[in-house]
Amino acid sequence: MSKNSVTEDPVEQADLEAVAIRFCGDSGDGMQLTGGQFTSTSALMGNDFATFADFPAEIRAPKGTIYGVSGFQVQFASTDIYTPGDRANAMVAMNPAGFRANIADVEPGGIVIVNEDEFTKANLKKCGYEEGYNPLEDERIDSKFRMFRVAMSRLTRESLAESGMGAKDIDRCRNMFALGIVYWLFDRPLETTIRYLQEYYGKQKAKPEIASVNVRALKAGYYFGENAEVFPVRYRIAPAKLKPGLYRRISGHEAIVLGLVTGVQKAQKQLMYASYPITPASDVIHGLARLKHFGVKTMQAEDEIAAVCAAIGAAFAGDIGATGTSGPGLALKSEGIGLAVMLELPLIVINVQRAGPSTGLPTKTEQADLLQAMFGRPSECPCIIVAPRSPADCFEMAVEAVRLAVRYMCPVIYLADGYIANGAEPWRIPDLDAIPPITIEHPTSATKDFLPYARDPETLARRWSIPGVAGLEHRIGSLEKEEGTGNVSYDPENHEKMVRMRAAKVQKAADVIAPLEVRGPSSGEMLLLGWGGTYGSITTAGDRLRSAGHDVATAHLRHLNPFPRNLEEVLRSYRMVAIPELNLGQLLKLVRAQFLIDAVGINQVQGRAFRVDELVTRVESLIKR
Amino acid sequence: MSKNSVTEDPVEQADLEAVAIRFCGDSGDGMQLTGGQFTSTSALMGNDFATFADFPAEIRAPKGTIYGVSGFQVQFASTDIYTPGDRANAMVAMNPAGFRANIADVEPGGIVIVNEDEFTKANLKKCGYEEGYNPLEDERIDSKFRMFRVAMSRLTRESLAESGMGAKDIDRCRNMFALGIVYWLFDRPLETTIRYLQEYYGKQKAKPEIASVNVRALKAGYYFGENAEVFPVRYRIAPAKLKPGLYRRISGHEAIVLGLVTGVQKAQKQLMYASYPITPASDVIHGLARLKHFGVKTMQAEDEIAAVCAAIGAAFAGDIGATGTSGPGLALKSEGIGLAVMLELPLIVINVQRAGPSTGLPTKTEQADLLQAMFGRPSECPCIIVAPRSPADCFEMAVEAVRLAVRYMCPVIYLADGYIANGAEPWRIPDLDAIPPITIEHPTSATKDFLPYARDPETLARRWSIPGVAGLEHRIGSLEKEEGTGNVSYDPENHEKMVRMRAAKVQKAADVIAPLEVRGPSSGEMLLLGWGGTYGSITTAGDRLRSAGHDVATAHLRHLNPFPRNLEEVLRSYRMVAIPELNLGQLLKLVRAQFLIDAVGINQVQGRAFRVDELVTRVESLIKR
Amino acid sequence: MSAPTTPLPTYKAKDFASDQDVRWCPGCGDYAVLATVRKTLPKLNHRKEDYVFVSGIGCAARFPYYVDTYGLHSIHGRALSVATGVKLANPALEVCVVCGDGDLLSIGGNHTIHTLRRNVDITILLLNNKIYGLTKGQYSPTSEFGKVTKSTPMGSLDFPLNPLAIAIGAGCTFVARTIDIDSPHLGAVYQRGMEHTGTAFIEVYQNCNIFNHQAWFYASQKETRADSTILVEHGKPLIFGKDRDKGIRRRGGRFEVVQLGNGVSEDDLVVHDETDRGHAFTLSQMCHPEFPEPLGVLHADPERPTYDRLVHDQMAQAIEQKGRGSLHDLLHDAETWEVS
Amino acid sequence: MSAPTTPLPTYKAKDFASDQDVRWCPGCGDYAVLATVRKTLPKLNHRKEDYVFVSGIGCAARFPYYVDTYGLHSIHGRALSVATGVKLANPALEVCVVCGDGDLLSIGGNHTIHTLRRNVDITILLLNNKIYGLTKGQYSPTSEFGKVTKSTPMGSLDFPLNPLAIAIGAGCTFVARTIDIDSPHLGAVYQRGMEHTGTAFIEVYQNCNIFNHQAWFYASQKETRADSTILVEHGKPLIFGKDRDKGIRRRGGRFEVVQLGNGVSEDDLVVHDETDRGHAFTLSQMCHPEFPEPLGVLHADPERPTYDRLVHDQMAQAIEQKGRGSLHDLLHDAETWEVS
Ligand SMILES: Cc1ncc(C[n+]2csc(CCOP(=O)(O)OP(=O)(O)O)c2C)c(N)n1
Ligand SMILES: Cc1ncc(C[n+]2csc(CCOP(=O)(O)OP(=O)(O)O)c2C)c(N)n1
Ligand code: SF4
Ligand code: SF4
Ligand SMILES: [Mg+2]
Ligand SMILES: [Mg+2]
Repeated sequence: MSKNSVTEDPVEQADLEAVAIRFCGDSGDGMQLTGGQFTSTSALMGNDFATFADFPAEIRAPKGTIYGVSGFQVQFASTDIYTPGDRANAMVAMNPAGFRANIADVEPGGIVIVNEDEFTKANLKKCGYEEGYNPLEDERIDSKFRMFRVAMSRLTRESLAESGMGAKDIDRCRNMFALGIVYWLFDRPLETTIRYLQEYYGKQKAKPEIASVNVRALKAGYYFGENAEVFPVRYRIAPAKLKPGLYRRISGHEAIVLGLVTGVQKAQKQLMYASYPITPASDVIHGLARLKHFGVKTMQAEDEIAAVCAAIGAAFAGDIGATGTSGPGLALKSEGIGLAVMLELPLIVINVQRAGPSTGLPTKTEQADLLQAMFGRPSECPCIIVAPRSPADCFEMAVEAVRLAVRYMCPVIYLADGYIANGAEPWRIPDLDAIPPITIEHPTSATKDFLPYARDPETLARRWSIPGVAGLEHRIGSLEKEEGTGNVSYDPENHEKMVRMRAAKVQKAADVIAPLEVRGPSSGEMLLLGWGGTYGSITTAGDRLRSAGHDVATAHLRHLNPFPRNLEEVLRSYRMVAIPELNLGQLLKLVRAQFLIDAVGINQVQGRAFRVDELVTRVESLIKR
Repeated sequence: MSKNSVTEDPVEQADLEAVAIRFCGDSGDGMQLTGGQFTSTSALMGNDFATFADFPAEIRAPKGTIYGVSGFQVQFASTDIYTPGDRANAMVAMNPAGFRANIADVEPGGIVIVNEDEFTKANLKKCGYEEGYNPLEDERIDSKFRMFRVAMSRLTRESLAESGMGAKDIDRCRNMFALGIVYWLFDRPLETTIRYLQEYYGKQKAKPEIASVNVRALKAGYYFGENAEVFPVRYRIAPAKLKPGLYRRISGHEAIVLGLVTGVQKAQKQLMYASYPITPASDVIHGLARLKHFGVKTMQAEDEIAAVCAAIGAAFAGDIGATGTSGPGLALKSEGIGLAVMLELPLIVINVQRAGPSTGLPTKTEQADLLQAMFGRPSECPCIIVAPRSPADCFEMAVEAVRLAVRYMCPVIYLADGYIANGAEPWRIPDLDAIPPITIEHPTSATKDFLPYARDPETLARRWSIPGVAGLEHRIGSLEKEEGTGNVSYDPENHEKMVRMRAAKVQKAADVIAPLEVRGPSSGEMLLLGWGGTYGSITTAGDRLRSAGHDVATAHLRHLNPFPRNLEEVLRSYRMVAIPELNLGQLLKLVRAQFLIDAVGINQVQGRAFRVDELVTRVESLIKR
Repeated sequence: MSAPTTPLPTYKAKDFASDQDVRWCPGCGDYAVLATVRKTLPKLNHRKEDYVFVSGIGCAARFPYYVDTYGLHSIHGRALSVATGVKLANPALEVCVVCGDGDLLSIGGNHTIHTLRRNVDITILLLNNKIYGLTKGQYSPTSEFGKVTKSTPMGSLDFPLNPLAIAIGAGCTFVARTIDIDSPHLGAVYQRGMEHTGTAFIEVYQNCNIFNHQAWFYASQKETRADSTILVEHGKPLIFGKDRDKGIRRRGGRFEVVQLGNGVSEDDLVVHDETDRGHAFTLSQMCHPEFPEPLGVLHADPERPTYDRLVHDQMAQAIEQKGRGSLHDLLHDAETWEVS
Repeated sequence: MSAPTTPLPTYKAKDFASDQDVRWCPGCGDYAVLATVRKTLPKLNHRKEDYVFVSGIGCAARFPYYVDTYGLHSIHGRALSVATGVKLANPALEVCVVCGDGDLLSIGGNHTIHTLRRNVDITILLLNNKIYGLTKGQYSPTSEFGKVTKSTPMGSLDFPLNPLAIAIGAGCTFVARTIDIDSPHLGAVYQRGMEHTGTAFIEVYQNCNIFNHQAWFYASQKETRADSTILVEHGKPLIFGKDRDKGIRRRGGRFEVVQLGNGVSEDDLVVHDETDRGHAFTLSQMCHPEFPEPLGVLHADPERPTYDRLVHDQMAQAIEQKGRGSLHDLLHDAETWEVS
């Protein structure tokens, strides 16, 4: 029990395994910060967690409107969890727009805490409620949820009346008041957040007075929970039994950044990351730009084409060249990626998938760029494709991308998505020494009989010869090359040989790819095969289906091209293979074409992750068939 | 017998069914013209024919080098033929480089006529023969082919000595001398070429003296054949029994141009064709640019992206918007095509495939852009895909592309390739009245309850509303749209609905697509399934296999997305399906994924068409397995 | 198009307001531009249904949704190509492109210079806030050197592009600059741009209230405005300052700021000449804080024919020369032979 | 890179000839440029292995294959982006980009303006033949208005881009022009360009012997050359003509051609000032036949730091401020908790 708890608990205590709580309000209400703080505190209490942030597409849409709503969901638990939760068990709504946009996602019987001061006529109208209707007066709402109406605006103002701050600044503290209530409700300590407020406002922004009012609002909320006796129950979520080690919270974006830097340092190289801003990939360049002291160069290029081509130029000259983007940007990079395939230079292409087609729903998630990554270039133009499966996994797969790119001298396309890039989870900080070095041997002036397109028989890769080395001067280019010399060649047989060689080289990467692991029975009724960001939903659904007595296993691909060598064997061990994807069936096509297995798709294209319960239902209906 | 034949034939006469003759020499030797003339003459004699032009990648590589060699092959026949022939039955080589680059393609026992004057030491060296070696003195060559060494340079000079022309101009007539010989050898009249020379040099270029020396050289060659008694046999190829009608020769490029214009006129529209030059697609804009009096606008854009976007803008404003390119350019257009998918505007994208990846072998053929056309865009972004199967078929499929684009309000990708675009064959000029009109009804001010994204239940297409109509003002854009209103919508269910709707709409096109036709037995041992430019090779191979007693049928797809509705039924009627493609198995992947049929690929990626004999061998080896 | 006989209706600003809620941030300069455009359209001699607003992607690029005419919100950087296509299909349409600095000068830079050189008859509003708004605050090609943003925490390292210099360099026939907060000036410049035959390129200093709030303070705030900007008018000397006591004088090929009085009179000042492209270029090089920045029409050349007109003229000429094309003849335009 | 201690070898032109056959058409101006480049490289202070030639696609873009240094023949229009990447990876490399007018100004136009504004330390040879050579003769962005080509049988309808005006407009720090047939001039300009710290943009009038044979006759043929071109040199008056009897005088903001004598003396002429960007722009506007066309260095500003240098300086500064990054610390740079 935290030392902030000043009196004995007068209320009932309930122990829970997992709770998903959603904070929502206007973009200006600081919901991302609030949710982030709740997560940090829960992390430090030893809970497992997973988060999901839902940004509006508008920068700052008019206050109080539906499209200005910002949301943050965190699930925290005393067991292993893999998703931020389908439905929220609790919700905090700072305004009617937040309430309206999110109430459908709260489970029946869930806790709903609202800032009742904001449910004014004007605000109700702004978010589109019919004139005269107020959900806080709606009986159906009352009977469906456990509603708590708190005058957060007034209470915050009152508790900070003496602070000497202006009304605007005071109003900005309402989110901390709300957070205080929630901390009390779920029995969390206030220290982490107090420390954060003092560090951020007090030191970084040099505004200690802002720090202090925020802390006071936070405490006021907490004490309100304790004293007001509005909440009949208080909940406890014990620490999770995670694998021992030192943990931190990490978002997918952060993990990509750290993974790239780690891979590059393991290769004793510098990173040149060129990118053009695009949601949701921009956070990668934002993160890397802060790491110049790690030998990281970042270039904000004039467009995606310039970015990929600059990365290729950097690779030619000896850097690890990388570029990052989202869907429409990947389309623009396709010609450049083809150049890297022909030049046989290492290149890393991060693609944080978002909902399309075209501009589509740019802030929403989807995993529909797999076939573009496989085939979106003229002619036979193979790349290695990897896909991280969770926020923390973004780290490992980024290291893997660097490793594969330099080992096979070819582009590696890295398919993250908005859901895991913006999500966060606990991350056991890896032992750096346990990550094997990435060895690169550039030819030197002492290299005998150097030929630019001679191949290593084991990897089929050519050697990475970089400018500045006397005696190895040579030219490479985008026309078909002669095996060995790399000279331009129009010879028909040579062309076929090179086309097949480039394809074989990419397939060779299967030599060093971890075999696919199965969770659940190693053979039987049904396998759920997933890839990328759906890992959390599919794994949880699989676990739940097994608990419900179904003979269902799950397996998750992190390598899409080439596939792990044991994939076919795994698939053939089940009577039925279902492939849940946030697209119309892209991995499905690849699997069916390659193995002629009558796999079926479970598809959803709604700009959001699968809900575990929906997945469970859909799988059950397949089993019944 | 032609009236140019001045004496009685003193030589043997042989009747042949089909002959493939190849003209080759330096880029400056006028081989394309020579081959073209031979083709025209054969066409007028009623032969069926098919041609293939082989250009050097260099504009004008140094004279006499291998990479400066230009070649033209024509097969002409008294029966239906579908390819320019695998190997040449006869070859005319104007210089040693031409000889060296092409001799391997001449069938053993074939006729080889060389300009022996050019086989000098210096020239032999230029094309890379070892010092001291002259193929004309090589016994193995002599025993393998029927060699005819003609002093063409000297004879041309002698026969034009009195013309008063300079040496350079005279030397330029050597190709006509060679053509004269060949005309004699294959018993063809000179009129067509004489008429052409007089028209082109005499009238268009206003150089009657050039016309006259060329005519004289042509006749000199003919008389040489007749008098010199070097040729022991003379060949006759009777007219082919083509379907009655009026015929002309047409190349694929010409047919695309005529087809687009016809489609657009049938739709009572103007064409706006925007394109950026690229080999081998440039001839489409070259052809269309001459047709401004047909209401055709052409725009040479600054790049491929501008071109596709200008075409989209034109479509929005009511033109038929079209753009054309080759592989690398298609990659650049992908984002723009995605925009058209979202806007649901008609758009035609001509892609004349060439050998890749990257710049690859730009003057060589390939059919490896199918998967790019299918999947080369972010997210779920379906387009209709059609592929003409022969030079003449380029016409019909271009009309079809216009029809489908406006009917389904979506992009149509048209996959031609360098082989058929540069090839030519006889074309029965269609009866224009027999081509059904393409009806378009733009909403007008009188349209009731107009909604930009309301759909026709039959086609699932929205209506094409164009600016300038009072009362229908509306906005469309690249963000996801609300069904009906077309307003921006972030609603998850609406998104899924629209994604599936766009996919369903494209599949709807199968309603109006001709069913797949089979040549040969309608069920049995093996089906060869092809698509696009391989029609000639596959059809001929199928015919030959059947003559050899094999139970083999052929079918050729001209619609790749959606497939004709009867495709599955056709496929399942054979024990084995083999899919010959000039790629590593792209249609193969689509067929396997969709139908789970264990089709096998017959693949070749050498920048050239299949040889019929190779195809036959490969099919036979599959049957034996 | 509506029949030419019906008289032009009299429009009000609100006739150009669409039914969509405007979704920019509070205080965004785009609101002011939108209001002025809606106010100006009724003054122009076109029917509502003949306008087409085209944009790329960005905050500014949401513009077309808010104007009740035809509109196309395309993809990032490509608005000018789309607009060119619209004009080629139907030159009678009145096309206006509204985009941000990233849209037109970063990813779309190539289409900008090529559209300008072609002189397509459209009007371009470049809403320059010197930042990427929609993607939440990275520096743009017009951001000042050393700009600290999310993607450049230690300061940006590329020198800004000067939009006017690029436009003039590309041979644009109408180059102007104005500012969001000065509605009368913005309206007048916009009207002239719309009336110009050829590409009108108008840079608008636009305040991004969220990510680059103070960028234009020197040009927008009462205290600094008169000294930091100069209104250029054809045929008038270059005078500026709160007290109109400063001017621009030519020294050799260069411009310098001079204080009027003390022997320096208006006659010594450079007289603005819209028709002189070199002069316009030198004007474009006047940058804060060394110089006041020019507002108004820097260059106008109404003589040059437009691309869309030329394309249509060439079609007409082709018809005149060869007659309207007959499909039948075209299909038969080769050696033919009869098979029976 | 080779150890800094070894002395620089003495190179000859042939040391820079690769083993590949040169495959341009007979009479192509590219041969002359290649010969001059091979001749000039030995005069520069760099090791052979430190040169990187980068190109796009086109006839001109075959250039790297023929120079025995490191080379990268990339894709159409993207050479400058590739070159920027090379310099960011290793600023010690000496990078030269050789491309055609289509490559750099049509599809690659955007990268051109952005590379120039960044001032990446590379040298650009724009081999301008006013035509698309490799794709067999379509008009290019520098082709004159009305150009009859395969894609424009009735004449092209877009106005040409002026490469120098674009370069100056984009803020390039070294802008020059020369011509293939004048090897000494070309060599000298190329050498200055290579020695310039920053982006050197050099337009070379290059003869495409096959598709645009006479395009540069006025500037290359003995009879017309002296009257159609003017050699500009810093600090010298603008004089030209076979008899050096004509000059350029300033009138207001504009330039005019004057005949020397009859009261007009050298002192009345404009003196070339490389440092004045406005002046350089006005020079760039001098076009045949109204004006002689300037050859030489129009503008040079050696002061501005280069992008690649700034990027590396910023890395050094970061290390100075924060110390060389420790991966361990970075991974732990967040609130952590122990699970046991
Ligand atoms: C191909 C592509 N690349 C990147 C993006 C992401 N993106 C959207 S708007 C924008 C720039 C916005 O800046 P600006 O054009 O100046 O407009 P503003 O928002 O400032 O009005 C970017 C980079 C995109 N939508 N598409
Ligand atoms: C993406 C792409 N588009 C088009 C082409 C075709 N292409 C090759 S070179 C070229 C232009 C050549 O002109 P220029 O750059 O002036 O060089 P030149 O041949 O005249 O030296 C074009 C359009 C291509 N290779 N790639
Ligand atoms: S982010 Fe800036 S430009 Fe975009 S709407 Fe907000 S204030 Fe306007
Ligand atoms: S086409 Fe022109 S530019 Fe190209 S190699 Fe030949 S002469 Fe030179
Ligand atoms: Mg902006
Ligand atoms: Mg050129």
